[in-house]
Amino acid sequence: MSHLIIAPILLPIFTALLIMLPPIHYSPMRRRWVSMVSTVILLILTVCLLLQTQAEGVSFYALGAWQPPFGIILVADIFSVSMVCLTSMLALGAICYGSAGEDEKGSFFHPLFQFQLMGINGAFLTGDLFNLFVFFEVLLIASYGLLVHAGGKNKTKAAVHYVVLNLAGSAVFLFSLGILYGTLGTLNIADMAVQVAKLPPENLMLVKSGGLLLLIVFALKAAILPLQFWLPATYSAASPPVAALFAVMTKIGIYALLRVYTTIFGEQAGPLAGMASDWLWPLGLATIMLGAIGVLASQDFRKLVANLVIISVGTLVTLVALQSSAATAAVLFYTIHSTLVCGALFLLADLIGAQRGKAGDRLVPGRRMAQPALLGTMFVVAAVAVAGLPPMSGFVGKLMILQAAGSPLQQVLLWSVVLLSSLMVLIGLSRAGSILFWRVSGNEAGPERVLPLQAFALGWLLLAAPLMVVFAGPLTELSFAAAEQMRDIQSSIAIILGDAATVGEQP
Amino acid sequence: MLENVIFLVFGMISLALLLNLWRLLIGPSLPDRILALDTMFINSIALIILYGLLMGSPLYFEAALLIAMLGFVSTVAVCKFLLRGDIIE
Amino acid sequence: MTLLWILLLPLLGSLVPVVTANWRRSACAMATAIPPAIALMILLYHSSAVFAGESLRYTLAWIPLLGLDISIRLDGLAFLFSLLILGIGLLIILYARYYLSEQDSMPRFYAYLMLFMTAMMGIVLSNNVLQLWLFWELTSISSFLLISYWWHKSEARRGARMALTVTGAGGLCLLAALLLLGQITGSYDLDVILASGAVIQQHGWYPLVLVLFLLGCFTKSAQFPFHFWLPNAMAAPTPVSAYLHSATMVKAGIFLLARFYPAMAGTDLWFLLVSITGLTTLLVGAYLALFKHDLKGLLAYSTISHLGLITLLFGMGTDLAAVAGVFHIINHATFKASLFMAAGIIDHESGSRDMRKLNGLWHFMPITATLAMVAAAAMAGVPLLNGFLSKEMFFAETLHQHLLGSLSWIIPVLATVAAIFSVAYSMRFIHDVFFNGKPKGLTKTPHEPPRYMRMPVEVLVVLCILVGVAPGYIVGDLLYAASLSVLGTAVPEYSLAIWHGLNLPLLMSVVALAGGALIYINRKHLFDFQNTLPGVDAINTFEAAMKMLAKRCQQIYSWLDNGSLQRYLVFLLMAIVVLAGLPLLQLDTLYGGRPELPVDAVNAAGAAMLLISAFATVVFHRQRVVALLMISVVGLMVSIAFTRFSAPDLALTQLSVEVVTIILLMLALFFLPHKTPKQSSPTRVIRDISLASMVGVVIGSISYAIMTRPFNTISDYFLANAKTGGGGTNVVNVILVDFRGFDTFGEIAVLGIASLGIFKLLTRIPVFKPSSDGEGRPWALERHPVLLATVSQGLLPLALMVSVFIFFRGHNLPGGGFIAGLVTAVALILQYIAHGVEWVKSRMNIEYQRVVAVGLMVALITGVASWLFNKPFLTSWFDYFDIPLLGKIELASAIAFDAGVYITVVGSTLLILASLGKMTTSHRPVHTETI
Amino acid sequence: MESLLAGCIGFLTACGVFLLLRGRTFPVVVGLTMLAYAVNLFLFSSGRLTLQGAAVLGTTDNYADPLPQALVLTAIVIGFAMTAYLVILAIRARADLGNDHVDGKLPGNENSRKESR
Amino acid sequence: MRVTPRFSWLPTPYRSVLLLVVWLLLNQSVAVVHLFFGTILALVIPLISARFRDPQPLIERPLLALRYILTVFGDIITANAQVAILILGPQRRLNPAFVRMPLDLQHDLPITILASTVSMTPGTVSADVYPCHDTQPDAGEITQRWLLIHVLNLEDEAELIATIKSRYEAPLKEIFQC
Amino acid sequence: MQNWMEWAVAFFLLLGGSFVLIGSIGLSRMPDFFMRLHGPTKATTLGMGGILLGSIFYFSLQQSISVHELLITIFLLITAPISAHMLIKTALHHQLKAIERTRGERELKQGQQQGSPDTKTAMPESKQSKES
Ligand code: NA
Ligand code: NA
Repeated sequence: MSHLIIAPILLPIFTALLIMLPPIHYSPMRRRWVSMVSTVILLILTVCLLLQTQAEGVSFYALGAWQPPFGIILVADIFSVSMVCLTSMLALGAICYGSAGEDEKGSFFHPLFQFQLMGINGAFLTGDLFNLFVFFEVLLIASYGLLVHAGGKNKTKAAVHYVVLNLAGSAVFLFSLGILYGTLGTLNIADMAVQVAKLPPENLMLVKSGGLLLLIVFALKAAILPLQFWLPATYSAASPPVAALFAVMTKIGIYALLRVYTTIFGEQAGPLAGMASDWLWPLGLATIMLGAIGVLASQDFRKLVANLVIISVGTLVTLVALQSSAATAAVLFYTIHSTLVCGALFLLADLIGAQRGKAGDRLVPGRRMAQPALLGTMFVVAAVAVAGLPPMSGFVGKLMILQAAGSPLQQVLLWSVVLLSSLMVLIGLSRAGSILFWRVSGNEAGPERVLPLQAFALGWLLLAAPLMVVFAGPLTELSFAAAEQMRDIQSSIAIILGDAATVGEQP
Repeated sequence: MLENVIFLVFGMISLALLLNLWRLLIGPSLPDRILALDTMFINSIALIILYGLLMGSPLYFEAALLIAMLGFVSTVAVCKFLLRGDIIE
Repeated sequence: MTLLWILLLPLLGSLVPVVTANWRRSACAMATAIPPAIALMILLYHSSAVFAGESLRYTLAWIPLLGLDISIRLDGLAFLFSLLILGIGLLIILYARYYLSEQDSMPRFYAYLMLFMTAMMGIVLSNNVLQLWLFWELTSISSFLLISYWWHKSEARRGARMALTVTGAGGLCLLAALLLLGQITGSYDLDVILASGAVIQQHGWYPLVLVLFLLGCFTKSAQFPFHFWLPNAMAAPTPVSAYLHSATMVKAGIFLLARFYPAMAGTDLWFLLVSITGLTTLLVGAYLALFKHDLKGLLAYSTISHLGLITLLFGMGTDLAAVAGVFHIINHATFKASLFMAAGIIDHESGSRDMRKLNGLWHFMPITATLAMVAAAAMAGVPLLNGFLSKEMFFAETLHQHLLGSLSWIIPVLATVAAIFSVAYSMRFIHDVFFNGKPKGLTKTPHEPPRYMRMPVEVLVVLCILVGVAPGYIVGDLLYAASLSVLGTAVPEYSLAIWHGLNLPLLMSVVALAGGALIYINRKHLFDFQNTLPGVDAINTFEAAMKMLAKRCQQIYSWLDNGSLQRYLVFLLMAIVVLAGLPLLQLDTLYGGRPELPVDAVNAAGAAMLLISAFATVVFHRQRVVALLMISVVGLMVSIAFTRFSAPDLALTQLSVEVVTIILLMLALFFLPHKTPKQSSPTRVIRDISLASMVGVVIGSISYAIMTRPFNTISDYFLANAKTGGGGTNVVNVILVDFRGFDTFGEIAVLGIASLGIFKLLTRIPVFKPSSDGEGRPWALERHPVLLATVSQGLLPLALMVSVFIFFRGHNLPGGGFIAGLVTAVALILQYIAHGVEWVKSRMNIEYQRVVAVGLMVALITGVASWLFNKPFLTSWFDYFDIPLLGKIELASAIAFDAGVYITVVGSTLLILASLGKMTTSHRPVHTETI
Repeated sequence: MESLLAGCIGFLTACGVFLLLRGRTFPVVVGLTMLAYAVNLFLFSSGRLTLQGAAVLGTTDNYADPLPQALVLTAIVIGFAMTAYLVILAIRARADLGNDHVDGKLPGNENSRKESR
Repeated sequence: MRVTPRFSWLPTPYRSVLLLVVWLLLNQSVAVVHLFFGTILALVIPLISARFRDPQPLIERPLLALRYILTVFGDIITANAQVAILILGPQRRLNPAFVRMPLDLQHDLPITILASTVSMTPGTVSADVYPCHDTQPDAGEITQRWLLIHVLNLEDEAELIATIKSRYEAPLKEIFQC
Repeated sequence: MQNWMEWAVAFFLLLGGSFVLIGSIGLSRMPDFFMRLHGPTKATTLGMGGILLGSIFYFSLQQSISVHELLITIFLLITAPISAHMLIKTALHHQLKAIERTRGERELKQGQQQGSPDTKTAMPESKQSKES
């Protein structure tokens, strides 16, 4: 039997443990290399998994050989595996960047990083709602550890908010799990979808409150208005490779939203079908606008990037609310694009800050940079991509988003918000870029240079921006295939629970 | 008969626990409160043993044993805290 | 395929200067010119087909799902624009070679320029509207880079940002328009869209589409009121101005008007919007141009005015007007590009562009002056030059429209007025620069430019004359082909003759020339009048607006986000109340029909104690030690509740975790204040109480509703299979280590990671040791009371024995690795408490983080071991063995897994507690080489 | 009994929430601990209440639902890990920032006043 | 007085026996399996935890120790009866007191046992043993230690001290031979 | 036999319950901390003993022999005095007042020559006297 599905979870934890044990843990170089090599292997494995999934369709891995719905299963469909693949791509960039010296500014960087990968991959792959909680906690606790990496007041301060909010969020998650288990009697996501369809009417509203509590949990993780306030401080305080990795963290919330509200509360759910959309739609639009306002309000570049993350979250949430194949496809494409580009931007912010001396990444005139051409090119590529302008990946994403809008009202709202926010991002980024690169006070450049490993890391992530355009054809096909597959609940249920499981009356 | 006795003893112990809680609430001093808490720990052993009797099941014995062990450690820790501030020094 | 190369070559060309950066300047320029030159040749190769009225097409699938393909269409219009872009582009490359100084990075300039050329070629060659938009935006970006080429100059930065903002905004509007067009027509294919004019114009969205479309065009082509960015873009190097801001980019909007003419034009709305905008722009540009002292400023406003003219022509909606528009595009490109280049030469060789300083240059650079004068005359519409011809056609068309009904005469009158000003500023350009006395305050003596710097101007001026003299011969085919592709159907009869006889348009030209001269001669009065008007500085206004926008955004942001965790939490909690509470309102009754269990006095007493202690925790929360004691009772009562409701494993775990937590909190309290100051205002407290009660009510209600509902669950499977499939009778434990062992795996990972994170947090923490407790009492002197020390030593083996017992029985009875681990850990912590870190460390020197790793590794390896048997991760195995004397013994892989749990728990708990305890000792965590 | 337990859960939640909303780290920790108790009871109760039904095979014929118990066990452990982290973070924040307010700074009028210790 | 154990592989024989008993009690069985594993554990655990043990006097007179335990058990029962009466009776009649008792014992383990015994028996609670090690840099030098006792209802101080000394302290001295 | 055992169970349970209750009554009604301490440390221990014995008899009556409750008793016997000791040390450290008529308290405060650390920190003046 193939254990490829579980590899993205086990390989990182194995690596983490290996790094913590002799003989690896003695030398920083060994720790780095083991971590980097492992991440490369992870990337290869996830790509293999993606190819396999594309070829063979949805498959699942029953842990402990206990068949669903009784045991925990991992589910590989194109969407989830693509997310895992994305994570390992991002991770490779972040870990290479971290290995250029950032990792030695505190203890346990590589183990925590690998644990974080384990949590993220687990969250993407699991087909069990409680197991999702567990993996959420794994990735959260690892992120707590990583957040304070390299120390500093801002990190501690941000961490207190981040941790308390997420602890409260975990409590809500458990409340929700209690409600859903107490009414549906199962934890397997596919089985929940089956049970929701057969729900007696007196339990409907209870399930609804449980389902909507999940919305809060995921909204907090994804940073949707009004639960997004923790994000800018947290992401901008985090150590650069950590912030880069965090770029995928909000996407986990989005992914979970999508998974839960297209599968459990999907079309088969009768009165509960699409119950979250009424909330997600306005909140998503408002989140985009707030992010755009944040971009213009930001006084330093990292905050700006953090707000870009918020915009991407808002966009994705809005798409999730649309509940159509085109929208789901757009979610996947846009997620890949925005994650990699935002990750790169966090790294870039650090390099820019380092070369600008005391001014750092604050948007004030600063020292002349030592390598303005290199950093400037990277900045332009990233900025063009993130603003959704051609010829970088953002514009394909934007096209998909705009084309995904269904009704005229949706079009008017989504288009005006997305386009307006694009303009605000454009203004914000051109302002930031012109201050960072052009408002030079004094002529002396500092001694800081971009290290080869850092340049590689950044290049690796940024390369996505043009490549995703060049290969936009196959990538959009992948996205649409993933969307179709995800929305074809009947088939997935048949594969996971066997053909015997039926999902109520079909609409 | 035995069931009635058990319920009677249940009542006694519940009353004892309430008295402990009373002392815990009114204090007045911290040692008083700690003493009250320690006593509550011990009295809950009795409560759990009685549950075991009532249910005719020995499954609850470990809980009682653990309360005995852990209650002691926590009392000691709190006292140490009040004495030295630094529990582990 | 060759068509694709027309597009690809400039793109490759943008890499050439990067590669050849280290070559000599001329070589670099030459190399850069090669790709566009080849492209131009390919283009010309297709000229015969295009002039014959063919549209050449090439399509390459790219993103079919989005309707975005690489689709090229070379028709007359595209050919015309390509010719301008490539031809003038080549001249600009040559010109820039001399214009740029040694300090300027020429490769960077060329790279941007070629990128821009690619973008323009992309626009004009697109046969797919999404592709068109792609290149459209690319022009904005590349022009941003070009305008800001001298980024050290503030006006360059500002001008570039302004241009980007305005054209970027327009581009987004255009995108919306194009997408809507695609939805209306069902295709993003230009062929399809252009063929669906009727469908589009009858569609309900037509007005919206048109407005968005025109916003895109007008911003790009600097139409009033979006014209302001163009003069400020003049901070760019002059080759850029000549290329982008006269010949190409600003024409992109015009191109679009022409391109979509078949699909969008012909309605009243089109006429109203386009012609009025064009007319206004024409007038405003012409008028303002006169007052600019900066040479390039004058040319910039002149450009605005001429763009308005062309827009007006397309707005009028007649076929002949469209032809005139196309013709003027050609003419304007030639004379304006040459004028800009001439201005650049003047600037380059005299050091100034200020017409108040520049005087009498005729003496210093007669050849350049002659060229400039010819070009300016063309701009003024002097006969025998190309500008005259198209202007005549324009005048004629203004006379032939009746769109404003009885007020239609206004249009020719205003056109004449604009022409008057056009003549006036052209005269100023000639007279004020080349004559009008001697130069004032120039930093260097002007002279003729290098030979090849002037050549591009010469080429263009010759073209102006040739077209002016023999229009039919020179541009006849081109104009016909271009007009054909604009109009789509047949091209109307038009004549390119120089002389049309004495007619009203000629009179208008004469009036314009005379009036222009008159105005220029009396310019002093007009200048004085203009100076009395309040000046609007576009760039400062724009910057101020942007600053204001940023400030407003900051205000909004800080109003929403005050950085207070409490506020964030309030949002979260309100979300709970709303999202979980609202559905409850739709529930008729909470009670679900399941009979309730009876309440007895003992339970009531237990509940009372739970509630009282919880309440007391809140009441005493400012006295932290007391609160801690109170919450211990809560925990105790919860454990007892678990016992009561038949969950012994839970009770055990809850108890042990609680004790460890209490110890942890006690340890922590040493480093925290012992009292919480009173801080919350009464309103805050009331708000919090109400919010808390609401959340409590919602949660409590849901809990009740669930507990009283009948229930089907998958748990029966676990009860049925625990013994047979998992080898244990304690179903909870079998679930933990087998059915849902993966959860447990994640759970111990969490514990392990937490301990690492904690170790990390405690690393290099600034240590402070309070010398007294909260009441100012000094600490007791005795560190390790004898009785405690002695007894704790004796308890250790006892506790170890108990934990071994709990560990092994877990599979069949309450217990298990986790609880056993906590018991061991607590016993060891007791040693720390009773004897101190030094004592323990001298007896047991283990790095706990390694213990954690070993524990997790054991669990991991146990799980992976099932791969050897071709079973999924964590598949359990158990069997019974008959051993002589000892009897039947069960061995199960779950025990190994549980051992991993045990080790991890011991390691993590000790790592957490001991690290914290060690903070006050010399063994505290500091970051070292080995983690 | 169900109503009694539901009431307790609701009340514990309310107390936890109230403490969670306090401005200092320590009460917040206590509040989260309290909330965790409520959560554990809630999750446990989703399997319905059973007396004399410990899920040990062969001891009874009316077993309490074992699955929520296993879930609560996991939740307890995770909750412990998280609480521990938060507690240490609170210490770190106090050390780094000089006060134990959750926002790292004392609100408005308290800025001038020294923290009482 | 003997401090070092007779066999290094069996540092604390009585404790090992106790551990075996505990194991059997825990398992509620004297089956061979449990005896077997109990013995192994009773041997291994003391070896592991031996490091966590400061040198203490060893029991020299096990039978006497057994008798001591029985005495104390009996006393506990009477003590509780007495205390119960005192608690339930009128408080005005109680004469609480702090009593200091000079100790003949010098070593930690016997003192601990004595103090515990005092706490368990009629109306007395051990409050403190002083001077403590921490205040005396060289613990071996302590000549005289005191036991501070709180008495719920003191009738005669001298008699109380004498009783404790004869009933508990003397046997302990005998048991540990110190 | 059965009946006899049942009586024994009932007796021990009642005995234990009463002592537990008495111990807690002592805790709640005694006038000062030191006197409150006596109830819980002693009465409760015996009370627990009683209940545990009752339990032993009960389960022995139900099934095979059940004696593991003894462990808890042993454990409590070992730990209760230590808890009490730590508590009283804390109380002395906190200078809790004993009721007026407590004998020896004055001597406790004055006669610190032997230097009990807790009482010493409680009385700085005695420290001075020692030094002088
Ligand atoms: Na002049
Ligand atoms: Na310490």
